[in-house]
This record gives sequence, structure tokens and C-alpha cells, in this order.
Amino acid sequence: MSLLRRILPHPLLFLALLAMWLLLMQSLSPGQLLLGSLVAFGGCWVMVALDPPPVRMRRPQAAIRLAGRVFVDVFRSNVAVGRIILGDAERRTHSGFMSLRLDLTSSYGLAILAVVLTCTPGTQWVHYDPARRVLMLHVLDLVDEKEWVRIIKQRYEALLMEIFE
Amino acid sequence: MNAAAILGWSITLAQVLLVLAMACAAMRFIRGPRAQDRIIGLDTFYVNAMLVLLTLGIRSGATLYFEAALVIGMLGFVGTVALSKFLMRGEVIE
Amino acid sequence: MSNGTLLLVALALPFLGSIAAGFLPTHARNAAAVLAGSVAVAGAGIVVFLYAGIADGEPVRLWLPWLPMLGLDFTLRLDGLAWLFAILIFGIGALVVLYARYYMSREDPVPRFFSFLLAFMGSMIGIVASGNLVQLVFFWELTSLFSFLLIGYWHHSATARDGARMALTVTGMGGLCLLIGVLLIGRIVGSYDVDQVLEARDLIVDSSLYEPALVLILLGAFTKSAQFPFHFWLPHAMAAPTPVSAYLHSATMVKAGIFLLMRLWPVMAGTDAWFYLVVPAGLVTLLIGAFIAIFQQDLKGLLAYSTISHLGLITLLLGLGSPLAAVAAVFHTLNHAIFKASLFMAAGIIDHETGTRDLRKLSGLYRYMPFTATLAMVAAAAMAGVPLLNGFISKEMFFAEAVAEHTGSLLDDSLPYWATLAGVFSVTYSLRFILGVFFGPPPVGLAHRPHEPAHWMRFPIELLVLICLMIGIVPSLTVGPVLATAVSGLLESAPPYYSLALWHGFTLPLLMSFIALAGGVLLYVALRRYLESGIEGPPLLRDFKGQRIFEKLLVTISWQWARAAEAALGTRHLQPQMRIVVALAVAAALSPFIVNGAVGAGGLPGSPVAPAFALLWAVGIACALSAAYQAKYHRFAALVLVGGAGLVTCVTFIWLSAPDLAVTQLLVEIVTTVLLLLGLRWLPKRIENVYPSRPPLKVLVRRCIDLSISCSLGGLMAFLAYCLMTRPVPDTVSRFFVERAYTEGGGRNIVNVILVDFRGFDTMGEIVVLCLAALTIFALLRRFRPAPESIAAPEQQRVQNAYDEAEPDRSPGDTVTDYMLIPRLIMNWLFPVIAVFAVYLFIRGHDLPGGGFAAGITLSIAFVVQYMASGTRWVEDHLRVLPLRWMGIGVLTSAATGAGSWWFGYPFLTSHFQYLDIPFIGKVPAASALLFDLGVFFLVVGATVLILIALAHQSLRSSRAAQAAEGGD
Amino acid sequence: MTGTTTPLVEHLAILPVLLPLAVGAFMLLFDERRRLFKMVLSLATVLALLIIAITLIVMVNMPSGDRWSTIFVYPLGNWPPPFGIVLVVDRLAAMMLLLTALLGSATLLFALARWHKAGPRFYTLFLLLLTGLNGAFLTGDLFNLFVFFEILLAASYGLVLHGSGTARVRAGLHYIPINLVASSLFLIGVAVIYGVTGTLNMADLSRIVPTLDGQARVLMEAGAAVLGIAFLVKAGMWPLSFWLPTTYAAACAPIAAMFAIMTKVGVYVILRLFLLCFGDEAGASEEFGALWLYYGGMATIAFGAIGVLASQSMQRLGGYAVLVSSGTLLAAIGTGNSAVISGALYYMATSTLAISAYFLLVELIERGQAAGADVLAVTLEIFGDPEEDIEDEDEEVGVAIPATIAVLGGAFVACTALLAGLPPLSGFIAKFAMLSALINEAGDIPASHWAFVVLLMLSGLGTLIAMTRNGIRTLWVPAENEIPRVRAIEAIPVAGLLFLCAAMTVAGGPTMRYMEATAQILYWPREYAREVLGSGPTSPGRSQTTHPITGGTP
Amino acid sequence: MEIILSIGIGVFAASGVWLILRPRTYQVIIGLSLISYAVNLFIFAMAGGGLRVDAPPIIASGTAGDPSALADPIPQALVLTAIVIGFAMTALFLVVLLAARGRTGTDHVDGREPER
Amino acid sequence: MSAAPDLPLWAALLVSALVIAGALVTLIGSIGLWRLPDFYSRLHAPSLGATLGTGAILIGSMICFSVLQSRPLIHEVLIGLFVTLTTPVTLMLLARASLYRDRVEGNRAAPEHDPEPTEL
Ligand code: NA
Ligand code: NA
Repeated sequence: MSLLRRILPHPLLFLALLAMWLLLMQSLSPGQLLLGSLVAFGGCWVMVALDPPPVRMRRPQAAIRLAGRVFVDVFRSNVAVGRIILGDAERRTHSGFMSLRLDLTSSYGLAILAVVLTCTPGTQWVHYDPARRVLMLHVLDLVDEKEWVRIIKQRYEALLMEIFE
Repeated sequence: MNAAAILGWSITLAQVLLVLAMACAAMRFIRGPRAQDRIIGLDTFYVNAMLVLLTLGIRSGATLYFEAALVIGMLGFVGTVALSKFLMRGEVIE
Repeated sequence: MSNGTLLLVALALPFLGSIAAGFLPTHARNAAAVLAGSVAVAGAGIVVFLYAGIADGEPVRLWLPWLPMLGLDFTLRLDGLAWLFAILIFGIGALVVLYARYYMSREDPVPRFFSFLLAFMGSMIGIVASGNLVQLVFFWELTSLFSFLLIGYWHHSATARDGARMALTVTGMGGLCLLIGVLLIGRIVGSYDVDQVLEARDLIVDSSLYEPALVLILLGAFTKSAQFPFHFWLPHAMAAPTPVSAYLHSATMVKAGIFLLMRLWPVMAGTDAWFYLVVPAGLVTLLIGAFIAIFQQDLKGLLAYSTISHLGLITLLLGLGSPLAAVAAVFHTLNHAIFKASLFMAAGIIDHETGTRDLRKLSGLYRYMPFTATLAMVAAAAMAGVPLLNGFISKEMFFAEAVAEHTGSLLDDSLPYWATLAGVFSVTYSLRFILGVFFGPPPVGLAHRPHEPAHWMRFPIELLVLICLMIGIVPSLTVGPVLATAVSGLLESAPPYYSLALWHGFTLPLLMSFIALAGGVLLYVALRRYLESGIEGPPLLRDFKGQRIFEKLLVTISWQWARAAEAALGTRHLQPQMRIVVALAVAAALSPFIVNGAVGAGGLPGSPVAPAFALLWAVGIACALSAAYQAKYHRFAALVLVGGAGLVTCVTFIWLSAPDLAVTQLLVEIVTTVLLLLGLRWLPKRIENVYPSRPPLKVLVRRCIDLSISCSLGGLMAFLAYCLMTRPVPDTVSRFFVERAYTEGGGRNIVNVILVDFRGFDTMGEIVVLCLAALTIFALLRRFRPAPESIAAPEQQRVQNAYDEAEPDRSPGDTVTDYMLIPRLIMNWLFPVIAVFAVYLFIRGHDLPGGGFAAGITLSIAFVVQYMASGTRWVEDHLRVLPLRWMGIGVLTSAATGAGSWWFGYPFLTSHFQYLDIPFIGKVPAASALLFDLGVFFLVVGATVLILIALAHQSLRSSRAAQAAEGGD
Repeated sequence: MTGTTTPLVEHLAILPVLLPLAVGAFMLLFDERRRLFKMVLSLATVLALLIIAITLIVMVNMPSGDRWSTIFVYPLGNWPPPFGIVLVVDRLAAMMLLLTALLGSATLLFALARWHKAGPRFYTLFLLLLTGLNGAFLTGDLFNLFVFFEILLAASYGLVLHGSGTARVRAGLHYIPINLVASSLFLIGVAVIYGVTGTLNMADLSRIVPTLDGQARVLMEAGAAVLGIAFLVKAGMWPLSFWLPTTYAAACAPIAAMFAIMTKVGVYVILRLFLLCFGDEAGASEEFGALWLYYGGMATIAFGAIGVLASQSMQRLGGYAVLVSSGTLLAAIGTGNSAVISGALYYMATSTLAISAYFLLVELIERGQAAGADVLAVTLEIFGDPEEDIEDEDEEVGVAIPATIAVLGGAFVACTALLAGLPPLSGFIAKFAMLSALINEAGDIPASHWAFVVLLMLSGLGTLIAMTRNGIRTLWVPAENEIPRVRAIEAIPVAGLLFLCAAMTVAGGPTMRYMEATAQILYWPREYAREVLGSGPTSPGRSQTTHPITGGTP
Repeated sequence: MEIILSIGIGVFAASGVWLILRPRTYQVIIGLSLISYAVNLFIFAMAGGGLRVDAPPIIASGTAGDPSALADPIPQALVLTAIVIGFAMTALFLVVLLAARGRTGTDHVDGREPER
Repeated sequence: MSAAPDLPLWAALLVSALVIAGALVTLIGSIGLWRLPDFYSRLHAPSLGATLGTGAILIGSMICFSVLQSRPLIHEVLIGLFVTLTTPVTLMLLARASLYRDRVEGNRAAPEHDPEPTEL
């Protein structure tokens, strides 16, 4: 394990880069595999120089569940937001800021949460205070704040904590 | 009406819609009123333009326009990040 | 050694001597004088040696090729006339050198003086010995140049400087006219060769260009010889050391004009135009010079005006156009040179011994320096035309010519009276010179008691006065043969009969001489009181000072008018220049249409309009117009808007089949945005709205002009673009590229193959431009001095830091850390991803959109992203970037790839490609062009990173400077 | 290896571009502390350029076959013209290369006394400027010309700003945007010409222009006109030249001296393209724009002369002298008379050398007032460049000897004579050659020629007046001023340049003959086109199928 | 398409020229950017064979290209070079204007405020 | 209109539907940019195009090219991935920046202090 780490410092990154290379080249030929491995290997070593916080993924299968949830939510909120936009003016005035306390501390987990919340139309990550562990959001349809807290904490945070902590 | 024509017309329609979307975004960055409005307009403008490129690619039937779309997808955010950071910090690189 | 070569030696000697003298130590005055003296003596010796042949009527000639295609060969030609002048130049030159050795003070840098003097001597010889008129002008201008240096020799004195400048300006101007005149003669005759010109009288006189040529040549001659109205420079040249006055302003340089008139006399004189141009000039000069000379208070001024007058006399004689008058002119030239040089030297001695040249202070010097006084008196008598002295004979000849009939005009008929009057004046000023200086009470207030000078200083005067006497008493024995030779040289034919006898019986000229002598004495007596009152200048002409007018004119034209004209015709502002450039470009582009009629659109049908494309451009146009509108007060908005316009351009490129352009444009767009933002940091806030209510009318008019200029250029470009896009296609050279890109360039992306192979040289140039821009930016930023308002950290940072400081649980910098917390993580991880993408773009470039440039920019964006995410210090702690090295390696790689083809014997940049069969991998294209592209990649990374980072570093530097300033307080 | 290979000597054509480029880039690899190494290297490079230029002159001057002169065509990448880019060495190009090398050697030597320390990476900038100049003179391709123009401009921006300081930055603020606009015009012109003719090769262009139909010809002329404006901005024609005196006055002495050839690039290109495209064989487009050049040139002479008179500063005077020189050349080209042009070529060489010498000299003369280096700068080690500013002015820059002022004075007089067209140096011969050609034109002398003659004379007179005024003010008046300290390596370049002018006088015959032959060849565009286009690729048949080096089939 | 592109080029150029005739350095640099877009499009429009949709000059299969089926690659190559040079010059001018702002205390193009 | 590629009818219809749907969603998002009343609301608009709009068009593109070249061509996935990863970065930075600006300027649009965390 440690030998592999010494030769290949970020195996996940390596795989991702190799996949990216093969996708870009639209080919699975041995030549491209070799070339892609070389490039990905170089990329990993570049990353070593940047010294990122270590990634520890405990339950990769949870990640797939998360992806599914997000996919569904994104679709749903697309529809919801589209209605708000096209609907009458009154519907567009329910937006507002809200905060919630997060238990998640892994920076990767936070990053994914941020991406998810921001990608989902209707919620916008504004600010996270790591000292107080408070996340501030802007929500387009802020009728029931508790409902939003529930969605975030139960649908996403729990899964993320499962994956990263 | 054959398949190619259907596809051709749909793509034309899609392009008109997308360029209209670009126009909306452009109106936002032309009118403002605030700097942040302009940035968000530009960001949307970039994404919409990328989609236009994709439709052009579909119509041409060749993957030659992919790189351009990928450049927007991967690096288009750099400009807007710089703009946002400038608003927040008054400086892009500290 | 042939005579021609000897002549060349005589010409070269002074110049060589001049150079040698220039290298002598500053105070080596004996060595310099010996050098100069030996040159002059040797020259004189050579000239004397050459006499025999010339006297036989055969000029000494030498021809060396120089510029044969322009009719200018180095030609020497020494005939009788030139011989006479040459001997004067060397002979008097030798005496002046001897004199100067004692005259010049120990403090003066004498070698330089002798150097100039010798150079001048050589130039004079050059004039008289020229066998080619252009060559004559060449030496002519040289005399102007060296006389300038000689007059200005004592350049600490303002009079010397002004005198030198005036002399140069006037004679230089004349020289330029002379050049044109000579060129015209050359056009008429078909040659500048003196021999040929002298044979072409009919051609010249009958030519329609005769009058212009004559006027121009006379301008040259008159300015040099100080003829009215160009006479005023000569008195001011008296600020020169006296040896210079004696040499240049009596014996030689002023005679150059006379020489020129004599030289061209056979082919130009004798016409009405000649007579009416030359005679009046000479006459007025003769009279005015003599008249003003009477009233001079400066000894040298008196001599200078008398010189002017005598030059006028000679000019007048030449103007008459008769051979006998020409004889008289030659003779008087010789005589004047001799007596005037001695007089100047005498004046110099007086100045040297008494410390002044002011006639009001000088008096009764006879008792202190009787010998010098006697010599001066004899010379002055010669000047006055006293019998038994050389001046008498030539003046007698002048009177005779004045009486003689030439054109029968009123001017001709009145000449005897004017001549007599001039004679009267000359007697008067000669008397004033002698009586004023040597007689009367002893002088008062002199610095020291005057005495006789060193003997060798007086020797030249003795010699010259001796010659005066010899010529005056036995002319035909002494000067007769020489004169005859000179005259035949001048006339280019057998001389007329003339007699050099002293006594011709009781003739009208004798009577005129007598009247002149008596009248002169009477006039002197009459004017005595007036002169002793000490008033400077003549009664009638006192307020009319040519020099003053000239100076004023010169200053007005060459300074005040020039400044006004420069301001009126030019500008030092950028905006008008830009307006002119653009407007002229539009005008120039439209001119062919105006001349040839409008051109319509071509016949091509044009592609059908896609509605989305039209809409896209509506957006693009809106972006551009708003950018134009907003750029003044809303910089940030303008930046965004330009980004929008750029994106529309990108989409257009893609739409119209140019993926490479789109990729490149996009990448550049991104980098440019970051760059401009980096710059915006250093541009302090603009003060809003200069014109609170309505801009003034002037501004509105200017805006209207700008608007029309910009619309016209826009319209022009649109028009040209439309015309050309709808024109049927010419068979362009791209057919070649399209057909060969794959088979011979080894790439499917033709654009990329063009860039790295067909036109790889362009790309190499382009990366050099990028390299240069980066280096310049780097250099400029090394000494960057930010605007005072922007030195401090931006307002946002100050506010946020203050907030962090105020909160108990936060420390400064927390805001930004929190702000960047998640973006930073993502952006860090993007680094290898973007880098891989860059590699992809690079490798695929030869076949698909991409290539070295796009890859390079992409990689540099990867760097910039890190800088933005984590800050300069952090990035530079983790990634070591040496942009300058990258740049050097990049250019070298490209160049070395190009030069690699030499090894195979092919021209630079000849590419080579091959498909390598690698086990497991299969066929891999390996083109040398890829290596070339690698160089491009390196350079682009280096240069772009250098530009961005050098700019980003300014924040660090200024914060460091601010800290240092705080620490200092 | 197949096919014939290029004789080694033919690669000489690329060296004037490649050598300074490679050395300049090479020096980027070393940090600024290795100054001696860089000095030696850059000096060796300019000397090599000088030798190459002389060799090329000798080579083009050799008769080849039935002709008395040789044109070398160097097909880059071995692609045959008009498709690939070619370098063309003819008499004119060779002469310009020599001038550049001469100026380069002189100014570099001068700069090594102290100016090289005034900013980072001086040597690279300087050598790349030479690259740009040489490339512009050599290239036979219109767009490649643009690229080299940009190289030389980019280098010149860097060098104008070299040493920084407010005046230079302010000058750059005008110089750069104006040239950027001119470059845009350049591109528009090139694009139109390509759109009409479908080619970028100059020789090909000269072949195509006479065959264009009416509409195409008008469009082509419009493109050429825009292109012409771009060149005229660089050549400094009035009223496109107001930036020039300010810029030249602001640049440090060796750079201003090197810039003496920058306007000549514009003139060179106009001369070349004008005669190639609109010469005697251009059909209906013959002499297009000649009147513009003629009267514009004369206006430039007038404005330059006025400026020379109106200048208080010696540097500014030099800038205006550049304008006079440019105007003279432009008007001479506008006459369309080959005799005038051969005189003008001689004049070009002379005035370039003279102006260069003048700028160097002025700095030496005015050394007393030299502004000190000012700014402190901090640099991060990241660039591998230590901070090192130009040393204090107290540093010994030369020995003050009493003769210095005399030497400087003598040099100043020589410059005056050169610029005013007075003997004994080549300025007189140059002016005489042009005047003689103007006056000896067949038939009656037209009034416009008289105007040109008068302007030539008056500009000479104006220069004489102004230069004596300034020379007296600086060299003769200040008796109390300190004698400037001058180093030998500063005096030698000035002396060398002036010596060259003297040599051009003495060897007037051969020099003038060269110019005459140069002018004549410019009048035979068909000959030029045949030489350039006729030269195929090095190995026979490249344009058909085979690749020069055996490669695999794709 | 031709007429649209022509008008677009014209407007870009006109806006750019309007800006470079303005007195503030920042306006000039924005104007130069717009002009360079216009010029690049102009060069691009000079393609022999006119504007082409869906015909990028990239050879599909490994054979010699067919000139009539592909867009003219030369203007594209020229524009690429022009883009790079334009970028370099924009960067350079930007730094010069910053330096001028710092040294002269004004952002006027003449390096000094005009006297009113 | 230049010809579109020749797909089988089912694919053509599918691709057309996806592309038009994507474009429509994107347009709605951009209209939101125009119609939504304040900046923070407008922040939500672009994510329509960045998610569903992009996704639909990308899938259309993938189907199109896979059918055309008769092999799975899914490199467009990368575009979706990067858009998903990078758009949030911009929006997060922008949202926080405007919050700062509004607070400094005292605009009503932004709360003066963070709202208290909502607890369940
Ligand atoms: Na969202
Ligand atoms: Na490429």
C-alpha cells in the first residue's frame, strides 16, 4: 500500500485522469492507455506539489446513492424554478436567506454539498463559517425554512458524512 | 419530411432559443445594474454559448467543435471567478 | 612625379597637416606653427615650380575617377588664374602662420588653430584648383565650414560666436544656391568639367536656364565676397583672431567669390543680365563699403568695410564685361590681397601691443612703434591709391574702365563719377587710419605701454609692403608676367593690350586719381570734428544695420515662425494623431473608388441567413456599442461587455468553420480578462462626470467629429468586407496547402500544418513577439511605481481585515480564507486536470483543433487558477515557475528544430514526418513539426505566466513597501 | 537522403534572422548576473551579423549567368514560392542588412558602456530588434512582413521604455497605441490584398496585379492604400509622424541611434512594394499613390525642417532630422525616377549612419544633465533575476580629458555637415546625387521638381542653422560646465559611424554604382518575380509528390 | 450571413475607433481590443471561397484534402497569428498605461491632464 | 439551412426532442435572469441551463454521435462534469461577494447580519 502510494500518490486522481484522457481521445487502444497512464501519472505528481488535504472515502457505494438523489432533485427543482420564473410576479417574491448548522466537517464533503446545493436550482450556497459550522443559503422559494433544513441535513448531509467520515 | 430535415429544423429552432437565451443574459450584463449582475450575465452567456457550440457540432455531424465547447466548460469559469474575486477583494491574485 | 600629382600633393598637404596638427598636444604652439609654416612653404614651392608649364598656356591637370555616373570626377586644373590665387593662398598663408605664431597667446589651444587654418588653406586650394564645378562647390562649402570654426575660435566670446554663425549662415546659404546654379550649368552643358564648360559659352548664354543659373551663381559669389546686400557678415567676422582676418577676410576666402566670377567670366559675362546684375551690386558695395569704413571706430571694422568696398570694386570691374576690365580686376585682386593683409597684420600688432582696437582710444602710436607705423602707412597709402604703390596702378586701370564705354546706358555713363567718389572715400578712410592711430597726442588709459613687436611678427608686413612697393614702382618687371598668365587663364584667350606703365600722360583717369586724393583729404578735414565726437557708425546709414535686420529676420523665421509653424502643423497630443491616422486611412482607401468609380458587391449569391446567427450578432453589436459607451466611467462593465463581444466572435468562428480560431480566441479571452482585472487593481477610481450639466460646445463638436471618423472606418470595413466576401474567388494559394497538408505535412488540421510547417516562420515570429512583450512587461514592472491612491490594499481588503480584527473569534485574513475555502479545493484539484487537457490539446493539435499555442495558454490558465485560489506566496512555495527559462527554451527548441533540417541539407524549417511503428501502441505520427510546436508551447507558457505573475507580484511588492514605510515611521 | 542539398552558403540568408534570435533566446537561460558573458556573446553576435551582411553584399554583387547581379531566394521549409514563405536577398535587402548590422554594432558597443544596465534583459531585447529588422528586410511575403514588423515594434516598445522614467513611459503611451493602430491597418490591407489576389507572396503579387480586372483592381488599390498608410506611419510621413520626435527624444541614446533605421524600414517596404506592384509594368495601376508619396514626402521635409529649427532639445532635433530624411526618401520614391532613387538610396545609407552617430553624440555632449536612475525595485527570486539598477552617476564613466570637448565638437561638426548636406562627408554627395537626377531629368524640369529642389536646399539650410545654434549653445557657450566623461567604447562607435560616412565619400564611385544597380533592379519587377518564383524547392519535385526526406507513407 | 458579418465587423470597428479617440487610457485599451476583434473577423472574412458553414479545414480521412469542400485555411492561420500578437500587445499596452498612471498621476492619454 | 447529419428517424426525433428541450430550459433560465426581481434570486436562474439544459443537449449530442459512428461516444460527459464542477465555484464566489458589497453599502437586499441558524 505504502509502496503504491509512493509511486502513485493519488490513485483516484490517476484513474480519473486516465479516464479523462481516454474519453478525450475517444479510444481504448493500448497506445492511448499507455500514453494516458503516462499523462495521468504526471498529473498525479503535479498534484503532490500542491499538497491537498488527504481524501478518505469510506463508503463509495453511498456516493452512487447520493448521485441518484441529486439527479432527481436537480430535475425536480428545475421544474419548480422554471415555474417560478414563468409564473406570475407574486411567486417570485418568496426568496430569502437562511442559515443552518452543519455537522459535516470534511472539506471534500462540504465541497460536494456546496456543488450540489448550488447546482440545484432554487438553493444557493452563500457562505460557510467553519468556526461556527454555520452555512448560509439563499433560497428562491423560502416558504418553510425547516423543510429546507430537513432536506439538506437528511437527504445530503447524512449521506456525505457516511461517505467521508 | 425526412429525419435529417427534422433534425435540421429542430437544431435551428434550438439555436434560436439558445441565442435568445444569450440575448437575455446579454441584456443583464449590458443593463447591470450592479457589477454582480453583469458577472452573472456573462457567466450565463458563456454557458449558453457553449450550448450553441454543441448544437453546431450536432448539426455538422463531426466532433470538431467539441474542443471549443470543452474549453468553455472547463475554463469558462476562470474569467468569472476572476471578476467575482475582484469584487470581493479588489484584487484577483493576492 | 608628374605635375598633376604634384598639384595633388599641394592640395593634400594642408589637409594632412591639419590632421597632424589636430593630434598635437594642446600647447605645442611651436611645433604646430612649424608644421603649418612648412606646409604653406612647401605648397608655395610646388606652385612656383608648376609655373613654367602654366605660363606656356598649358594648365596642369589631374583626373581621378570619383563619381563618374554623376559627372563628378576628382579633377584638378591649375591654369594661370588659379595659379595666381594659389600662390596668394600659400604665400600669404605662410606669412600669416609666421605672424600667428607670435600673435596667438600662450593660453590658446594653438594646434587646433593651425589645424583649422591648414584645413582652410587646403579648401581654398581646392576651390581654385578644381577642374570640376561640383568639386569646386564641395571645397567652397568646406571653406565656409572652416571659416566658421576659425571665426568662432575664441568661442567664449559672444561676438565671436555670433560672427561665426552669421558668416556660416550667409555663406552656407550662398553655397547652396551656387550648387543649384552649378547643377543648372551642368544640365545646360552636359558636364561639370571646367574645360568643357568654358567651351560652351553659346550653349550657356542661349539657354533658357541661363538667367536662373546666373542668379544662383551670383548669389553664391556675392555672399562669399560680401557684396551688398550680403556684406554685413564680414565686419562681424572680425571677432576672429587677427591672423584669420588677415588671411580669410582680406586675401583668400572673400576672394573665392571673385575667383568664381572670374572663372565663369568667359562663359557668362558680357550679357545684359550679367551687366545689370553684377555692376550695380559691385557699385553699391564699393560706395557703401567705403562710406561706412570712414565712420568706423574699430580698427578692424574700418579695414573690413574697406575690404568690402574693394571687393565691390573688383566685382564692378568684372561686371563691366570687357577684357580690359577683367585685367584690372585680376590685378586689383592681387594688390588688395597684399596691402590689406599687411594692414590687418598691422592692426593686429596694434591690438596686441595696446590691448585695444578702438580708434577713439588710439593715438600717437608713431612714437612707440615707428617701424610698424611706417609700414602701415605705406600699406594704407597703397590702399588709398597713392602713386608708386601697387594700389595706384590698379585703381588707375579701374578709373580708365569706368570712363570707357560698355553698354552706353545711364548706369554706364555715370560710372566715372561714382568711381571718383569711391576714390575720395578710400583716401579719407586711409587717412583716418594713419592719422588716427599713429599721430596726435599719446594715448591715454592703455593697459600697458606699447612697443614694437617681436621682429618675426613684423616680418610678414615688411615683406608684403616691400612687394607693394616693387609692384608699384616696377610693375612690368615684377608682376607683369604673372599677371599676363593669370589674365590669359581668365579670358581663355589671348589677353588684350594693356600697359602696366606708371605714366600714361595726362589722362582722365589721372585727373580722377588726383581729384580722389584731394577730395579725400578735404573730406577728412571736413569730417574730423564729427569723427572725433566718438559716434559709432556713419551719419546716414547708422540706423540701417544689415546685420541687425538679418539677425532679426533669422530669429523670426528660424525660431519664432518655426515654433509657431511646428505648433500649428503638428501636435503633441495623442487624440488628434489618432484621428489623423484613421481619417487618412479611410481617405486613402476611398481614393481608388473616387478615381475609378464605385465598386458594387460581387456576384456570389451569399449563404442563407441563419436567424440565430443574425440574433447572435445583434447581441454582439449591442455589446460593442455599450462597451464604447461605458468604458469611460464603468471600466468593469466595459470589461464584461468586451468579453461578451469576444464570445460572439468565438461563436462566429465556430459557426463559420474555424474551430481552431474559436479555441484560441476563447483561451486568449480568458487570459485577457484576468490580465485586465489585474491591471484594474492599479487604476484608481475615476472621478465621475467631468461635465456636471452639459459638455461645452467644443467638446460636443469634437465628439461629432470622432463619431463620424469612427463610423466612416466602420463603414469602410463593412463595405470592403461585403465586397470581398461576395466576389468570385481567385484561385488562392491555399489549394496547395489543402492538397498537401496531409500527404506532405503529415497533419489533418490544415490550419495547424500551416502554422507549424507551411508558414512555420510566421509562428516563430509570433512567439518572438510574445516573448518580447513579456520581457518588456517584466522590465517595466520591475520599476513599477503605482499611483499613490492605489498603493494601499484595496478598500475591500481593509474593510474585511478590520472586521476580522474586531470580531473576538476571528483573526485578519479569515474572511478570505473562508471565502475561498471550497472554491480553492476545487480549483486546486483542477490543476492536473487542466494540465492533462493542455497535453491533449498539444498532441491532437496537428490533426484536430488545438496545438502548441492553445496548449500553452491552457497550461498557463492552470497556473493562474492556482494563483487565484491560493495566493502568490502559497503557489510559489509549492510550484517553482521559472518563466524566463521556459521562454528561452521554447524559442530555442523551435529554432533548433528549424535548423535541424540543415543537417540534412535542406532549408531552415523543412519538416520531416514519419509514422513510427511502436510495439503495442501501433502507428504513431512523429512529425518534426510537433517538436517545433513544443517550442511554441514552452514559450507561450513562459510568456503568459510571466506577464500575469509579474503583474500579480505588484500587490506583494506594494504591500511590502507599505509595511516598510510603516516600519520606518 | 535524396535530392540535391542546399549549398551551405545559401543558408547565410537565414542567419541574419536566426542568429540574433537564437542568441537572444539563449541568454534568457542565464540570469542577469552573468553580464560579462552576455556582453561578449551579444558583441560576437553583432560582429557575426556584420560579417554575414558583408558576405551577402559581396555575393549579390557577383554576376550570375547572364546577369550582373544575383538574387538569393531561400525557401523556408523548402516549400516552393509563392506557397511557402521565402527570404529574398537582393541588393537592396543586402544593403539594408549591412546598415542594420553597422548600426547594431555601433549602438551595442555604445550601450555596453552603461546603458545596458538600465533595465533587465537588454541584450535579448536588442538582439531581437535586430531579428525583426533583418527579417523585415529579407522576407518576400506580405504577412511574414507583418510578423517581423511586429517583432521589431515589440522590441522597440521594450527598448523605448528601457530605463523606464516618466518621459519614456509618456512617450510609450503615444508610440505604442499609434503603432498598434497602424498594425491593424497593416492587417486590413494585407487581408484585402489576399482577398483580391489570393496570394501573399510579393513577387507573385507583382505578377498578378497587372492581370486584375477593373473592380478587383480598385479593391486591390484600396487595400494597398490602407497598407500604405500603415507603412507611412512607420516611415514618419507628415501628418502621421507627430509621435516620432517625442519618442526618439525620450529613448536612451543607443536606442534612439538604433531607431535611425526604424523609419527606414517603412521607407524600404514602400519602395519595394510600390515598385513591385505599381511600377512600370503594373498596367492600369501604374504609379498608384506616387503623387501621395511625392507631395507627402515634401510636406514631411518641410515639417521636419521646421521642427529641426523649432527644437530646443538636441534629441528632439534629431527626431525631426529623422523626419527630414524620411520625407526626402518618400518624395524621391514619389518621383518614380530611377536616378533619383539611386541617389535616394545613397542618401538613405548616409542619413541613417549620420542620425545614428548624432544621437550617440548628443548623449555624450549632454552627459552633464543626464538624469539619474531613480526607482528602487524589489523582485522575487522566482525570476532568477537579481535586482541590479544602473549604478550611481558618480561612477567613473570615462576619463575627462580636455581634448574630449574638441573631439566631441569635431564629431558634432561632422554630423552637422552630414545632416545639412555639406561637404566633406557623404551628406553632400547624397544631396548632390538626388539634385543632379532631379535637374537632369529629360524634358523640362517640372515645377514640382523645383519645389523638391528648393525644399532640399531649404531643409539643409534649416538644419545648418539649427544645428549651429544648438552646437554653439552646448559646446561653445558653457565654459564653466564640466567636461563630459567619455569612455573609449562610447567614442569609438561615433567615430566609426562618421568614418563610414567619410569612406562613403571617398569610395563614392563604387558605392554609387551599387546604389544605381540596386535602383535599376527595383525597376524590373518582372525580373524579380521571375527570380523569386522561378526558384523551386531545393530538391527537385517536392511540389509534385516526394518529400525531401524519406518518410513513411501516412 | 455576409451582410450580417459585414455589419458586425463595421460596428466593432466603429466602436473600437470611437474608443481609441477618447482621452482615457482605459478607453483606448478597450477600443484596441474591439478593433482587434474586428480586424480578425475581417481577415477571416477574406477567405477564398467565401464564408463556409460546416466545412472546417480539417481533413476527415487520411487523404489529400479537397479544396472546394473545405474553408480556406490561410486566413484562419493568419488570424491565429494575429490573435496571439494582439494578445501580446494588449498586455504590453496595459502595463504601459499602468506605469503611466503611476508616474504621471493621470490616466489621460497624453500623460497629463488637459488644461481646461 | 445546411443539411443535418443523416440519422435514423428514431434517433433524429430523440435528439431533436432533447436538444429543443435543453434549449428551452436554458432559455427559461436566462429569462429568469431577466425576470427575477433581485440579484440573489437571479443567482438561481443560470443553474437551469447549467444543469438540465446542458444535460439534455449533451445527451442528445452523445446519442447523435454514437449513432453516427456506430460506437459509444460519450466524451461529452466531460463537458457536463466540468460545468457541474465549475459553475458552483463562480456562483458561490459571486454570491458572497455581492453579499459583502450590499452589506458595505447598506442595501436592503442583503441582511445586515447572518440569519440565526434554523434548527429543526
Ligand atoms: Na442552485
Ligand atoms: Na491547431
